[in-house]
Amino acid sequence: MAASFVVALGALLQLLSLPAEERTQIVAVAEWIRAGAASVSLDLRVDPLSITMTMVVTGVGSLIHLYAIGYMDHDPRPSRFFGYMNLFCAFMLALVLANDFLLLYLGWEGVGLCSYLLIGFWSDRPEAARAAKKAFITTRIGDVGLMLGLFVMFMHFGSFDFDTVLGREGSLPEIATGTATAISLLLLGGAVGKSAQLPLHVWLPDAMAGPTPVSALIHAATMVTAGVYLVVRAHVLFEISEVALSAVAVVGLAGALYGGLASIGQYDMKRALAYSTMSQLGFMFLAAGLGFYPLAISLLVAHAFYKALLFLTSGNVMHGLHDEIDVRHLGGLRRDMPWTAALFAAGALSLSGLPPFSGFFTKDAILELASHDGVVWAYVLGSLGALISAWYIARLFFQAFMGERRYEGHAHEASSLMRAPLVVLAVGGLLAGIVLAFTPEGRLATFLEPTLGHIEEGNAGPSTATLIAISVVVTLAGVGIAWRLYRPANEERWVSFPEREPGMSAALGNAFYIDALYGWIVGAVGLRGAAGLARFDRTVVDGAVNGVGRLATWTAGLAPVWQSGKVRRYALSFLAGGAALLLYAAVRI
Amino acid sequence: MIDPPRVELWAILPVLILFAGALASLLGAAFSRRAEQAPFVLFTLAVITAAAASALWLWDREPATVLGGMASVDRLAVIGTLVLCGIGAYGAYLGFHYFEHDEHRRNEFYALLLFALGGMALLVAAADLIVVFLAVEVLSLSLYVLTALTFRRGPTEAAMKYFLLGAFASAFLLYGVAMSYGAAATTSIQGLARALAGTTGSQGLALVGALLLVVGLGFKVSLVPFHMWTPDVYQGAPSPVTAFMSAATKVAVFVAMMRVLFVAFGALQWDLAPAIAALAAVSMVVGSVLAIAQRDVKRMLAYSSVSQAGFILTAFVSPDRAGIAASLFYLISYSVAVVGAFGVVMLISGGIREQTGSDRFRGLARRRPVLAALLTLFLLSLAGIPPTAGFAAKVLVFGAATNAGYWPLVLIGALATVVGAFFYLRVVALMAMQEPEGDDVTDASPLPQLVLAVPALSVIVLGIVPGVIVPLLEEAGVLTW
Amino acid sequence: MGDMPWLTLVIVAPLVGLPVLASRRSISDEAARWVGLAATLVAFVVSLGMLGSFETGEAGLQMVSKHPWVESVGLSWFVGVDGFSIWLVMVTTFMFPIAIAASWKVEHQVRRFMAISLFLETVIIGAFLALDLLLFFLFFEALLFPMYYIIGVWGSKRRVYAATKFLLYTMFGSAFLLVGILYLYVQAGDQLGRSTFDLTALRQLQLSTGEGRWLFLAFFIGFAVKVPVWPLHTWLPDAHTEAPTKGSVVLAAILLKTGPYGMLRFNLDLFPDASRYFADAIMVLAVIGIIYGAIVAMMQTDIKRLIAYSSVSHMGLIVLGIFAFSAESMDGAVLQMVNHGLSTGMLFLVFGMLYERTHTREIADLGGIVQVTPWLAGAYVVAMLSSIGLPGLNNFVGEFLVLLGTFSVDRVLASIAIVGVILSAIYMLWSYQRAFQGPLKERWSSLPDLTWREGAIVAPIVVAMLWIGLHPAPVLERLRPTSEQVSQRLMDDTPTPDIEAIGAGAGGAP
Amino acid sequence: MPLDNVVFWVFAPLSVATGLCMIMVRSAVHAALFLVVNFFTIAVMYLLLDAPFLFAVQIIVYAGAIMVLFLFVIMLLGVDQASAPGDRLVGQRMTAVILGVAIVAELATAIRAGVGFATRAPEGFDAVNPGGNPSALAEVLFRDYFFPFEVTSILLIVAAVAAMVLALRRSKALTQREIEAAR
Amino acid sequence: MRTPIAYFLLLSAILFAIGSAGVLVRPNALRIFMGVELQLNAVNLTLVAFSRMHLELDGQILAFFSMVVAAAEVVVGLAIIVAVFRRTSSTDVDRASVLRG
Repeated sequence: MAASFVVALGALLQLLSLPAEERTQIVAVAEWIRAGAASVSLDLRVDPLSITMTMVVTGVGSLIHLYAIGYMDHDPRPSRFFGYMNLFCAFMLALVLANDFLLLYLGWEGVGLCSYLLIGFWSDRPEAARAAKKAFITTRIGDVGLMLGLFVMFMHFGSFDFDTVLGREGSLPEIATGTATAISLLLLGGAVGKSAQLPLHVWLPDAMAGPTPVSALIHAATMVTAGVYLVVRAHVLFEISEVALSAVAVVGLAGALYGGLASIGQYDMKRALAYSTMSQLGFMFLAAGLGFYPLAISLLVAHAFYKALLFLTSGNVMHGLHDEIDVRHLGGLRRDMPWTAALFAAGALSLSGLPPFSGFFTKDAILELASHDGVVWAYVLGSLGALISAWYIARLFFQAFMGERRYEGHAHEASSLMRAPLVVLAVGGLLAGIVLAFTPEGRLATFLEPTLGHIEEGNAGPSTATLIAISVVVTLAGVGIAWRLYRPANEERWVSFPEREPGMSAALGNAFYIDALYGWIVGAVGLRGAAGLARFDRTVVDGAVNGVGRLATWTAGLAPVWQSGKVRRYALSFLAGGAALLLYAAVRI
Repeated sequence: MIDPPRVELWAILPVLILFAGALASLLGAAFSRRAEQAPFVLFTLAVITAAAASALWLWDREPATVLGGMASVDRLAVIGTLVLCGIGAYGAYLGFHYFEHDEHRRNEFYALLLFALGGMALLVAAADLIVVFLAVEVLSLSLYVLTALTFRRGPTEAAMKYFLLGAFASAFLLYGVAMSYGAAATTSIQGLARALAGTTGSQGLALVGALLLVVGLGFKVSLVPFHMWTPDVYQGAPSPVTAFMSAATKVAVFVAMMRVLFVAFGALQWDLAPAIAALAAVSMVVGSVLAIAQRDVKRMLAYSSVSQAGFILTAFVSPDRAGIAASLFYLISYSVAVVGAFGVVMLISGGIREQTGSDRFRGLARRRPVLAALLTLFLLSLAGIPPTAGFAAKVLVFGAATNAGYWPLVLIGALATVVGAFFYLRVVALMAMQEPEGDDVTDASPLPQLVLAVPALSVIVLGIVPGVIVPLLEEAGVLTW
Repeated sequence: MGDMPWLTLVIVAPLVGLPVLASRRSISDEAARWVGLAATLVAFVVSLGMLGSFETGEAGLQMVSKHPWVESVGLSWFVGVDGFSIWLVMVTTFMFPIAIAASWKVEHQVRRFMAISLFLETVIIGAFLALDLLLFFLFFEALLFPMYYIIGVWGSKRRVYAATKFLLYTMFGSAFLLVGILYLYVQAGDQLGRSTFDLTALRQLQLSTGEGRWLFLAFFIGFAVKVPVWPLHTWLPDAHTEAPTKGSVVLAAILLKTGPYGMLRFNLDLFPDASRYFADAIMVLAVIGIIYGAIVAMMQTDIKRLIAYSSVSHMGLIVLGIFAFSAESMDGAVLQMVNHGLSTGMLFLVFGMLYERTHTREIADLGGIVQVTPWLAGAYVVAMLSSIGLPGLNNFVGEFLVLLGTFSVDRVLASIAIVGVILSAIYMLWSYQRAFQGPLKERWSSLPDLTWREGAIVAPIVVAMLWIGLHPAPVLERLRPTSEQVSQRLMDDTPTPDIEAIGAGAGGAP
Repeated sequence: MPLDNVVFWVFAPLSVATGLCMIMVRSAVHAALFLVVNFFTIAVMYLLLDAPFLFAVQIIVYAGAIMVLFLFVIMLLGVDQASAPGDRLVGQRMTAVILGVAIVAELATAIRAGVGFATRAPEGFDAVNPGGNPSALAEVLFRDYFFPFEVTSILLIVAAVAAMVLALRRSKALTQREIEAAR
Repeated sequence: MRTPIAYFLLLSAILFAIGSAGVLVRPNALRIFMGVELQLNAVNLTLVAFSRMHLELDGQILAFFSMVVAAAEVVVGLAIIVAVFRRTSSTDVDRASVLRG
């Protein structure tokens, strides 16, 4: 893993050494499928976008691997675990490095498989097995959309190749808006499934049944961002049809708000983080939907850092407290686990978007640009989302680490082996924003320009300064609310919140029952129908077949009636036959 | 004063040999006091061999009618005779095995068998309706007695039913002869052909006559609805007799039907074909379906022989050499299979003990692998599953019928084959897929198994290379003198 | 090489074992097993030779050898191979040794078992290679009885019922087939002056529209039962469930393929117009089969039944690909025949191994066994993933091509059919979750994992799966010319805009 | 009205009547006697049809030999009375009557088409009977039909053998009780 | 002679039908057999009538043969019936139904 990171680093440096114009390299590997008119090659594509993703995958991946070595120390089958992890990274790289939608699809399904295997890694836990199945099937639904998108694409272009479909730099592919809309909406379907956006998000919270490093790597840092990557990669098509683009934005915004609210209602730390991931991804989609692709990517990068960090710290908590993860049974952890507390705080700060941490330079930058472009609704709702984000992350910190301890025994601090990568992540999370935003050469936006084009800022709405101020206020407001509600002082109030407000807490806790609704549909409608069909198959279709057999046997059973052994009956039938033949003769004459 | 007619006795040498042999063994039976019957069977086999040899000797003769147009010398007759001799030989051998466990001497069996065989040999050579009638009577009377031969209750009852209905049928047969005579003022097959081809002769009477003949002969080959004696008689008769008559009667009578329908009434082909097709269809379906319910294997085979008759008749809708060759091939493969099948059944059912209930066959593959394999093979051939002779035969007759434009009939036949497969393979399933139970009465002496291996082998050979005999049959299919 | 009669050799190769098995009754069971294995391996080697002398890029029939057999009837030993049949033969010869090795545990009547298996292989290969209709029909019918016997003798409880049902149902279908063949035979006699069953000759017949359609239906019913096309499928679950492991493997992997193969070889070739006329209806049936099979599979409590219904679904996909007529879909269909053989065959294999240990087929009885038998479960997972069409494994390539090709012809049907991809994931994963995952039942706590022998049996299939999944080129490039030719023949006089789009796309592709 | 017509119209109804009585009376003996009468009437028909030889044979063989044989067996077995009154097979009689009528009708159609109801036999039948009917028959029989004639000899042998095998069974003879039971 | 041939043929047809009815209606084997005899006689009548119509003797010869056959059949038939009577002491064919189905 680390090796792949080094390689990727080398590739990056080499790429940086090149002038911007020709920063797209295609490495032909082999031909995969060739049938009829279809021809699919296994070429790899190295360009700023893919290399950025590669950096994230390999970099964060390596750190999480390091962490996992410590985390999985007393698992019976570590080899299997790391095998899956590496397999995952391989598929993920295939996904981001593909120069061809079908190869991308290969990686796409591959990472899905690995997430299935890793979620269900502790297969003896029924909920883990169920969650794994749910994740695979739900994402599969999105994948079908993606596949259909590929079909349409192929029918129009006769190829899956990026250069053909997306056009080489600058040149736009010639394609009707309608077709483009169809393709991009179908692709969006895939992206929604993979990135757990509405309405296909239900698998992500359950997926937390897997080992925490998995949650960190797959369900926070990398795999779930594949959807964003897809949209950004195919932005050319999306731009051709505004419908698709705005659809992306709407989905993103909805996801951001919904995820945030749902996150507030969770007592399970990891579930809360999962919903927060969903909402962060929502911001990325929003960015992409508004056309700020570089921002989407930079948020992706930053998020990879701090969300991985947050997951891993919660992993520390689980590790230290024998998988206790319900905040109602935590509290005051900062004494037993100072490191973890600090690291979590760092992650929270980055996420909440207080300057000068990365969340600010990425997430709030999106809102800022939105307002500049005069997309007011996006700005307002987005700011609301930002507020909620600050709220829930602060909540987690207060509930888990502040106040009195609500757990028995001693929570031992994580080993240094597990801490080291976290420190790196923390630093990354905190500073990524500045680095990516300001260092002249490393400025991600410019680096990505060859692939994603330049963003020309509008100048509508209030000035940047005011916007910054507003965003800071909003964030602080969020934190304030959290402090107001969850400060150690009124601990019993929020612990007893469910008793006082059962409806609301249940609604939040169950994320507004969407999952339950699906469950009802699958169970009541789907399974009933299927059972009915199975019965139909047994009774009607097969029944008809056996019926024929029974009919024949029954007829044969009549033999004794006719073949009564009475010779005169025989003579009777004989005579009847003769009479019949003579009748034929008489008629025929 | 009567001028002496030309008497070409060489032309019916096989028949004469058989009748002579019959009389001889009759005298032997009358005068020998010793119960042991080996000499009889050997003598019978010798006679049959001689008859077959003489038939072969007639192969290259110029086709002609002899004895005042009463008998014919042609390859159809020769082939018919040869097949009959083969069947007869097996019948004799099986009878030998069957009766050696009987307390009484049954030496008349051989004489009667030879009489029946002679009548059949005469039937395949008959060139005049009156000879057809007489030959049928000869073989019928012999068979009535053979059926009753063991004088247990079943056999005698079977014999009585067979006789009463047989007499009933022969009345129809005779009426058919009379009508044909009325139509053409002659009963010679050639004469009828000429008269009906020309303007002389009444088509109406001829049609009635032909159909009445079909009724009479159809009774002998047990076509539905004239088949109803078949199950009772096949079940009641001693197994060797059943084996013999189920095969030989069909061969002889069907050959005679070829002459009658294709030559004598060839001119009425287009009137007759629909009736024949109807009979064939009904026979195939009814025979197959009713066989499903049978629990007694001999009875099941009896019903199956009903449906088999239908299959053979299927080829009769196309009156050309292909059709004749097809039905001949079918007759041969059927005879081989059915003789073998009844032979095995006889051994399994303990010979004269006649325990033919299907329980006897349970798990036989475990107890008697060789016999089970043999029976399986014969049943597969009867069911028409490749690579056995039955498959080739079915393809041939169906091809002939399709050629005559009767593909719906072929479809019915093919579907009847499916039903057939059901009850044939149920026996296979009993033998191979069930656990043995009850006591085993099988006659396991090795010699009969060896003898029955011959038909088994020919079932396979005919199935894989039907080409070895089909050309001969087609040569025999030329029915003009 | 070319002048060797490879095809005849392949057909007779398995029979080399028969004399040995038949000869001395004293041959021990163990020896009989080895003889069977050796004979099938011989067949495999010979088929490799055939593959070696196969002209890639050649569309038409190859290595044709024709010898009159029964002149008077017009039957001839007329065999040949093309891009379609070669792979079916390969998968046959590939799967048979595996199946034999997998049935090492068969205890009673081993000699008979082996002998029948060898005979079965011969007739199946023959069916794939025969170009004389009667010869084909002979093989097609001849494979019924051995299968019947295998199911009925070595099967499980309701084996006789299942065997009989299988036999009667398929014979019912071939009844129509026989009538159709004979009708053509007679037509040949009238039109060409010589009665023959020669496929290449029969192609030239001038059939009226009505004739063509009726004949097409006769042939189609004959093959549809074998496929099985919905709603003629109900014999399949019973047969699969009751059959012994080897029986299921052979049935699923190979026997079913004679159906779609027959459609490709005979229906499309002999009655192109009728094929076009019926294509839509049949595609609808196929799609119904895909969805229906998948949904019913979901509800099965018996794993073998579940796999059987999944076969119904997959075979529907194959039929869909065949009757979509586009080159891609046909490539996909044929490839899918091979794939389905591998993946479903392996599913039955692995489950058979499990069954040898647990003697239960009920999902509810199992549970959690992945913990005690990780390798067995892993093998099952591989087969399962391949069967639900995961990219990188064989099935994906076939499925994708079929759906792609179909989509270019009929978007709606393809879009419905693609739902099957989701459903297959549902029933497979669900059953896996219930049978293998979750808490371990203590009655299984001492379940042995895969032995080396079993591993060795499974390994080659996995290799083949990965090979086809990642580098299908060798298969496809031998397939493509044939499928393109057939597709051309069927499409040329019904050009639809979609096809032109594809053509243009192909032209524009880099 | 010519004589032969008179004779025909006297004997044809008589023949039909006796036939019907034959199947209707309950006693087997009476049935046999009716049958004898019926055979006589048929013999008369032969006479009308210029077949004096067959007239004789009919009376001697049928009415004489065969029917006596029948009566003998009936007496021997003592099965005169029909074992049970009425018919135990449902619908048997009705069907039989229907079928009989149907057959007559069908044959009538055939005869009408084939011969015509009005056509009379051509004259000059004596021409084919040189030296009287019997010798003419003899000539035809022994010239054209000598082979069937020989076959009939075989047939009679078979019949004799059959009777021998069936009747001369060395199985126990009938006991008095059985005969009583039969009565 | 003045009587149309067809009358004789019709008469024989009627007798034939009566004969076959006689086979059907009586359970006594002997009377069944009598019915058959009647049928044969009817056929003979047809033969003779046709021979008269065709002005040739073959028909009468055929009738002669049929009488011989009838005689032979009677011998065998009565023997069989007696044999059955020995087993079942009855000539009632309806009782003789061991073999059925």
